[in-house]
Amino acid sequence: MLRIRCPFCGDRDHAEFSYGGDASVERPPLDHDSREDWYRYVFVRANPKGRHREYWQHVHGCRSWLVVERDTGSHAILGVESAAGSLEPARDG
Amino acid sequence: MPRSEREWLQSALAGRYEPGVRATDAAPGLSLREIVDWDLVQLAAWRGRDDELAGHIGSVLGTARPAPCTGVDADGLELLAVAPLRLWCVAPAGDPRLARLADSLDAAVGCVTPLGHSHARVRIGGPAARALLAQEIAIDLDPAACASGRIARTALHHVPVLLQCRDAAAGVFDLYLPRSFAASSWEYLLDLAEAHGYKLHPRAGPDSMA
Amino acid sequence: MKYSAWQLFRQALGGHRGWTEAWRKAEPKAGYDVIIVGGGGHGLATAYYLARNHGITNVAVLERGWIGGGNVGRNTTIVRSNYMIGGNTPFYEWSMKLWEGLSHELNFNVMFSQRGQVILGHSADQMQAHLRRANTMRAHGIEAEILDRRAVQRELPYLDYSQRARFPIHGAIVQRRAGTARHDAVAWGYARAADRLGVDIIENCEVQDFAFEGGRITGVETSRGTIRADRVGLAVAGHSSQVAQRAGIELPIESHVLQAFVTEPIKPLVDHVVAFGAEHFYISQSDKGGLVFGGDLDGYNSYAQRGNLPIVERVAEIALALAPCFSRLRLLRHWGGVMDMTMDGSPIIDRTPVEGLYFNGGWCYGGFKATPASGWTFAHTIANEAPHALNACYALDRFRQGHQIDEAGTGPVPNHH
Amino acid sequence: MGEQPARLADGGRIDRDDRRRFTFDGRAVSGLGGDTLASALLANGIHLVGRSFKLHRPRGICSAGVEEPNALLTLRGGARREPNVQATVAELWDGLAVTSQNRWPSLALDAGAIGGMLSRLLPAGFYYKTFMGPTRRAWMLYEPAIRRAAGLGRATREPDPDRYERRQAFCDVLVVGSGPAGIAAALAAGGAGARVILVEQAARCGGQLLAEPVASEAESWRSARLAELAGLDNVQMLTRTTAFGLYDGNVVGAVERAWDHVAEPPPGQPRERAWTLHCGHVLLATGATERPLLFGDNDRPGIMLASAVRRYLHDFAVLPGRRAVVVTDNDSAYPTARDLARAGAAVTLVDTRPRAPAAAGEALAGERVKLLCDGRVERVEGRRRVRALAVTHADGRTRLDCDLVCVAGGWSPNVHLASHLGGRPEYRATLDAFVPGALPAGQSAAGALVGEYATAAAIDSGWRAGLAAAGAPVTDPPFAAPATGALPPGPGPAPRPQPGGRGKVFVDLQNDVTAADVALAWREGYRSVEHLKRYTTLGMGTDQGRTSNINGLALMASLRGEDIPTTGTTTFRPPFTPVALGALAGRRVGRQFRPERRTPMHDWHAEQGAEFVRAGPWLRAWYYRDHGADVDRAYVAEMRQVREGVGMVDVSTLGKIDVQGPDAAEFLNRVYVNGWLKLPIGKARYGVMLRDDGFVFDDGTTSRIGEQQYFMTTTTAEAGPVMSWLEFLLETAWPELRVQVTSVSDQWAGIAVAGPKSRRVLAAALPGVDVGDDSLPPMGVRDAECGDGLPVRLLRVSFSGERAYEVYTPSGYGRHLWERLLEAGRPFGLAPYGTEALGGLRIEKGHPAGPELDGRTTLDDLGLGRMARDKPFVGDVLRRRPALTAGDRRALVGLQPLEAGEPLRAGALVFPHGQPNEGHGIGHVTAATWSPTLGHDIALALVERGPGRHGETVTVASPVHGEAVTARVVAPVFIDPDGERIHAEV
Repeated sequence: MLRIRCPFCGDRDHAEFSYGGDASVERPPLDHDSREDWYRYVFVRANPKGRHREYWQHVHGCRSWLVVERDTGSHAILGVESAAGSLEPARDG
Repeated sequence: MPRSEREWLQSALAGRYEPGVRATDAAPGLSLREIVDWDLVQLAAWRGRDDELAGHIGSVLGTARPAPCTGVDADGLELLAVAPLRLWCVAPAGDPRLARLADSLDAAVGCVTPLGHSHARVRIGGPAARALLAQEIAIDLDPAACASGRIARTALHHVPVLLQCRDAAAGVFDLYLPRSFAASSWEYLLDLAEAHGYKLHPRAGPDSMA
Repeated sequence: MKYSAWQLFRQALGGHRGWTEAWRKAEPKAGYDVIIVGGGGHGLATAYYLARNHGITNVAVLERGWIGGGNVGRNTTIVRSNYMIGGNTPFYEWSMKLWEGLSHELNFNVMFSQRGQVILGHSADQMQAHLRRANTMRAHGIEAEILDRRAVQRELPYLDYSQRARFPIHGAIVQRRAGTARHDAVAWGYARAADRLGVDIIENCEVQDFAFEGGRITGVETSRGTIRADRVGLAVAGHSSQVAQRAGIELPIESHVLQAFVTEPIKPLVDHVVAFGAEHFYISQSDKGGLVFGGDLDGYNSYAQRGNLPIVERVAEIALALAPCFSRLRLLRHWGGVMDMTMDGSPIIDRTPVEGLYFNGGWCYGGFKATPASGWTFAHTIANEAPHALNACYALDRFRQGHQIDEAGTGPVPNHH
Repeated sequence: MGEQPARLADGGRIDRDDRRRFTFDGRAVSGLGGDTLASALLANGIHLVGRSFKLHRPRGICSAGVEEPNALLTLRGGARREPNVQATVAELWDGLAVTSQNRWPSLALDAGAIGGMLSRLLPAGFYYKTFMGPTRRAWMLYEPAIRRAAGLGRATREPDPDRYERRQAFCDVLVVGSGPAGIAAALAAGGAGARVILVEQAARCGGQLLAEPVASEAESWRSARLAELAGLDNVQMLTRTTAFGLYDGNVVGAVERAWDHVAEPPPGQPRERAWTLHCGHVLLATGATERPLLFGDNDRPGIMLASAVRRYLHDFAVLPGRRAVVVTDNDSAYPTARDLARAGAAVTLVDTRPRAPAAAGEALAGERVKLLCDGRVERVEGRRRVRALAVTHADGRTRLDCDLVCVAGGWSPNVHLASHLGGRPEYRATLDAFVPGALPAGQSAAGALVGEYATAAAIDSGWRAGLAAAGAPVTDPPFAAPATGALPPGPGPAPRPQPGGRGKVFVDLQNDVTAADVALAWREGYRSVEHLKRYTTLGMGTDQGRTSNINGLALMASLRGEDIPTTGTTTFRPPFTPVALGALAGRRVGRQFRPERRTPMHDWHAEQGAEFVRAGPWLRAWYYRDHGADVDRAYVAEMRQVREGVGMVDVSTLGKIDVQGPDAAEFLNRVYVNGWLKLPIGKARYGVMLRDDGFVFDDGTTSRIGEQQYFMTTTTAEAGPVMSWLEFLLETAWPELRVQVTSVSDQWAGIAVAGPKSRRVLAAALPGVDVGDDSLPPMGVRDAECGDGLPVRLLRVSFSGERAYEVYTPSGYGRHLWERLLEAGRPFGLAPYGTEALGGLRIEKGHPAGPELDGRTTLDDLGLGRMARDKPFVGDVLRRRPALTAGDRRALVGLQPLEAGEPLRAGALVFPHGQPNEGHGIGHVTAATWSPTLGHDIALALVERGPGRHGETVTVASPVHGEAVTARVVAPVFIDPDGERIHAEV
């Protein structure tokens, strides 16, 4: 059971979040016209065994999108920050 | 609110609400009540403008912005910090301050979204209140971890709800249920409540105790 | 040594001391014509068909641990060919045809049980989708039936037909030839049959790197030394990204964990493979008597061969929504397998940008049922340095071109397939 | 036989005043309160309780706990029937009905035993080598018989009448196990102020202490410490609760058998409760399990684990046999021999070691126990109950008459939970056993689990671990450890006695795996531990091989000529002991399986006889029974009503999103394919969104309400995903945009009023609201308030192609507005319609919907390509990939049969006319309906090069129905192609 510390809501249960996939791939600017770059962004994954930066949305909580750093081998959560950046730091639930 | 509106208004729990006692022994462990005659508007600031929003709140209500996941009560009008950049203002229906908060918000700071019809609100008290909630909600409700005034948006059997701890000592909580799910979630809560026995009180306004 | 009832009888007289190794414990040679990396079902099947169909017998299968230790030994053993989208339908039907002769082909009883798969429908819309699937199968000469609610109740009386059902059963699509097989036996059967054709099966031999010469692969570096090879085929689903990376190949794949569940053994209760229609869930009963079932992925990248409680609970909820009489049955074990999840839910069997290096992976949920056809077509692709007609659609480059084979229609989100 | 002949006159933790009757295979017997089913059976002298899985050998009770491999029984009956219950775990209640399993016609004479006689033909894995002929489908002939033979007990086919619950709990320290170590740990952590939960799977706390006499120092220690625990209000004790799994985040799954020890739970109370325990620290004190010895016919009833026998003596006051032989390879069985003798049994102790160590010897000082050293079991006599044992020993060979054999082969710590998270147990040679390997932060282990077998040592390790877990400074225990009659296994293990003697040597009793099977697996090359397990099924039983794993491993290790750690160990999987699916599901069963979404007008639909259809979580009115006996009659009437007069439909399920901000227009312009910068206030526009990969995601109408406020609608199905997608873009891709999006789906009720009379209905229903075409032209939007104050939002949009309006009002007023419209509409013949008619109407107009937006279609496929503007928008780049722009893609067309009577159905396939209907064809029908306007079936289809085929004839086939209809490809707009009817009024 993953427990994710939402920067706004605090320590919350797995069931409140939805997974958003790899956060390390950089989204090209909207007007960036390279099909190859968009292809790589949408389809190609490093899929590391170990540290993985990934998106989660606190969909049943404050609905913030978060960037979670998690070990894909042990499931240990190493860090959580808000995707938009501008929130106050993680606080206790 | 005007008489006509009362007649038009229909609770999401209509047809599923029969006050009375359901308990095997004399002492029901739960006291349940639907809270009615209240209104809700959401104030949201553009990113980076939340301090101005706080200022706006202060100027209208003379209260400071609540810390994340808490609520403050400005004599009857509750401000709930439900999400980054967002506040829910909950007050008895017709409280003029809601309109003032909404109308006087500078469009350069943020925006207003009326949400008064989007939830049903139920109050849960009694010795078994925490036990009932703990059947579904994975949040530590121990008074040490969840003090009076604390709020949490969380999940109740797949449904996003807002849980508010009104009185940690007495163990009284409010649940805001999304309107379209409310009837179903209510039926589910009553089913869970059977294990504890409950008294369902007649509907009443926000200031009524459980 | 040929397996048969007679052989069993003869060996019994000798106290079963005469049985020989199912496959040799081969030592790596200096080099091979073809090396298959990965001693799972697909790798072993590929080696077998290389020898059987293409006469290429100087082949080694290199397995990091013990053969059959990956998903072939962890899955819920369902075999079906009820696919709807172009490319999938003929491929999985060819696999089904191979399954139907597999025990004979391998002289190893893989217990392929064609007990039929029933996929329920819970709304008019869903029954329309089932109808398109059934019609597509029929038009490919694959038997398929549509059952109405009454017919389903006649065949599966223990499901929930009561008023309390949250998702009432409207009907079902049925493939009678679908069923289950004994998963370990598939790996062991292919290993034994390949071994008899001269293939070296080398366990406890981990491939750590690849050797190249002028952009062409020349061999592999293993925990047991360097081994030369003209061609190398990767069949390491679950860890494809990890292995391919060492050959400098990027993949449209994420690794996700899928859990499987088994109850205590009981006398026969579930006679088909049954799939719930309102959420992802499938169940059958093993010959030993346990109900074997599974549901959704845990839903986040993982290389841990274990799952978490939310899926355990969800799967139990669905089991009871399907059949309330399962409630008092006890869960005996649950475990996880690591899936290659591709961006369209379909596999990849193709050459790679590296000359002499071939890739087979991205099996998502579909790996077990595909084992024979996967081995058959991958062997063809390696032997002829070009794909077989059946796997041409499973090209590595299809995403760049837009040829997604998206049976679920959920787009490039691996954990939604 | 008298009542409970094997019950001792005194002692035990049973209630002698509480006599409980039960039946075993119909035979009426009795036990006492506090008995397990096993202790009650033994009290009645019953050892033979079952037949083995494969060979149908007679089997007895072997243990006193969850490690029991043999005594699996069926409890209760009817809907509450439960197979495979361990007699050693089940508590006895008055009126319990128990039946044995896997035998026919009776336990005493079992036809299946014939299979046992053929056992030479049934070695491990025999089924892989035969059953392959005569035909390719031969297995289908053999399988049914094999399935019937396998499978232990029979399950009920009736729904479970009992309730189950889930419960979340949080604690600083969870202690698993209430033996000496667990009790000390809980006291230490609780005393230090931590929030502690202590779980014990049995009904009584104490673990190994329960094997001590009731009149003993150990017992007084136990009761004193438990009293202290009960006095700490920060310590919660859960008995009958099994921690079944350790999961990520230090979450422990536990199941409490709250009311499973009575015939039926009290009203409202759950039979079982599944706990999700969120723990700061998990302290494992799960103890150890005794191992049996390997010798010929070691499975005979009457052969029991020595520690279990001592437990039966002292916890249940049951003497399982009067002539006992204790066979051991270590010290821990000596107390059993001593206590059996004290209880009046004639006892011989056979020690496999050359001589008994001093400590052990002392235990027997002054007792009438015959001691034979350097002993080996040669032969076991007796089938349904052990009768005699032939042993060789230092002084020769002896035949020992007996009715009870206690075996002691050392101990295996219960490392299961410690390895659920993948941690490999590590072998400790001094213990000849596996103990937990390095545990992650937040987890620790104590007591016998880490090899501290002596009571005092266990207590000490538990105390220290408890303090550490609570983060308190480590001190010595405030209480002295009690002297007990127990003995640790002793200094180092003796060399394992090699299996010998005549008869089958059983390693795994439940799965009938013998030493010969292990040797066969080795011979055939199944030598890795996992291959051994899978090939022989060793340790795959419901007992998870608690008593067999190490013995099997040791055999394989010696065959491989390696030590045990090199040979390895298999991984332990949750659950620790089997868990009822019902407990895991809790109350999420039946109608409560998933929550339902209902519109504000739901109850009205129900009252007016609507049939409902499920759309995801939503319940929607499908059609109204008043309009026709079945859906096909009703929807046609409802469609006609809309085309000819006026109808209304509940569209509250549409996703509604409030989009506000100075950059709202720019935001919409990026997420939709079409242009949004110039949309004036008071106007609505149809928009389509793509996914990043260029396929169509969703569509809907979005209106500009104010300077920087928009009202977006989405499809019912994609409302949630669209909302999350917009939030994702705003928070990760374009945080600079000043935009806020809020779901208002539940804030607004929505009603579509459609038909040539719709405007007049609105005018009548909404007094004081100008609904004239000047103020509300097509695609016009207005917020208004009726004269009586009812707020409404009006959109002039049409899905049906008729003059139509969407009327929104705050959802609390939804039913009122619905009834008000109905009332005002009565003179105009207004009638409600359901989703089936809604679908039919849109097919007649060729509007793409769910079946076409299937996640595989592009803008061009849907004929919407012209909407795309020359500006950057989401999905624009990848939609230009070759395969998405290829000319042969399937695109939207209409189909109509050449013969008016012929049926078209969704799910049919489209083939070129006059060619065989084989393969995927050139397309498929996505939606079909009877068109009352045209008087025949019409359909929408996705067909290769569709637009280029208008006028072509094709075959529309549904092989499942044996149908092949000749149809003409037409434009996907069947009525009013010029769109004049949206102005029409009558």
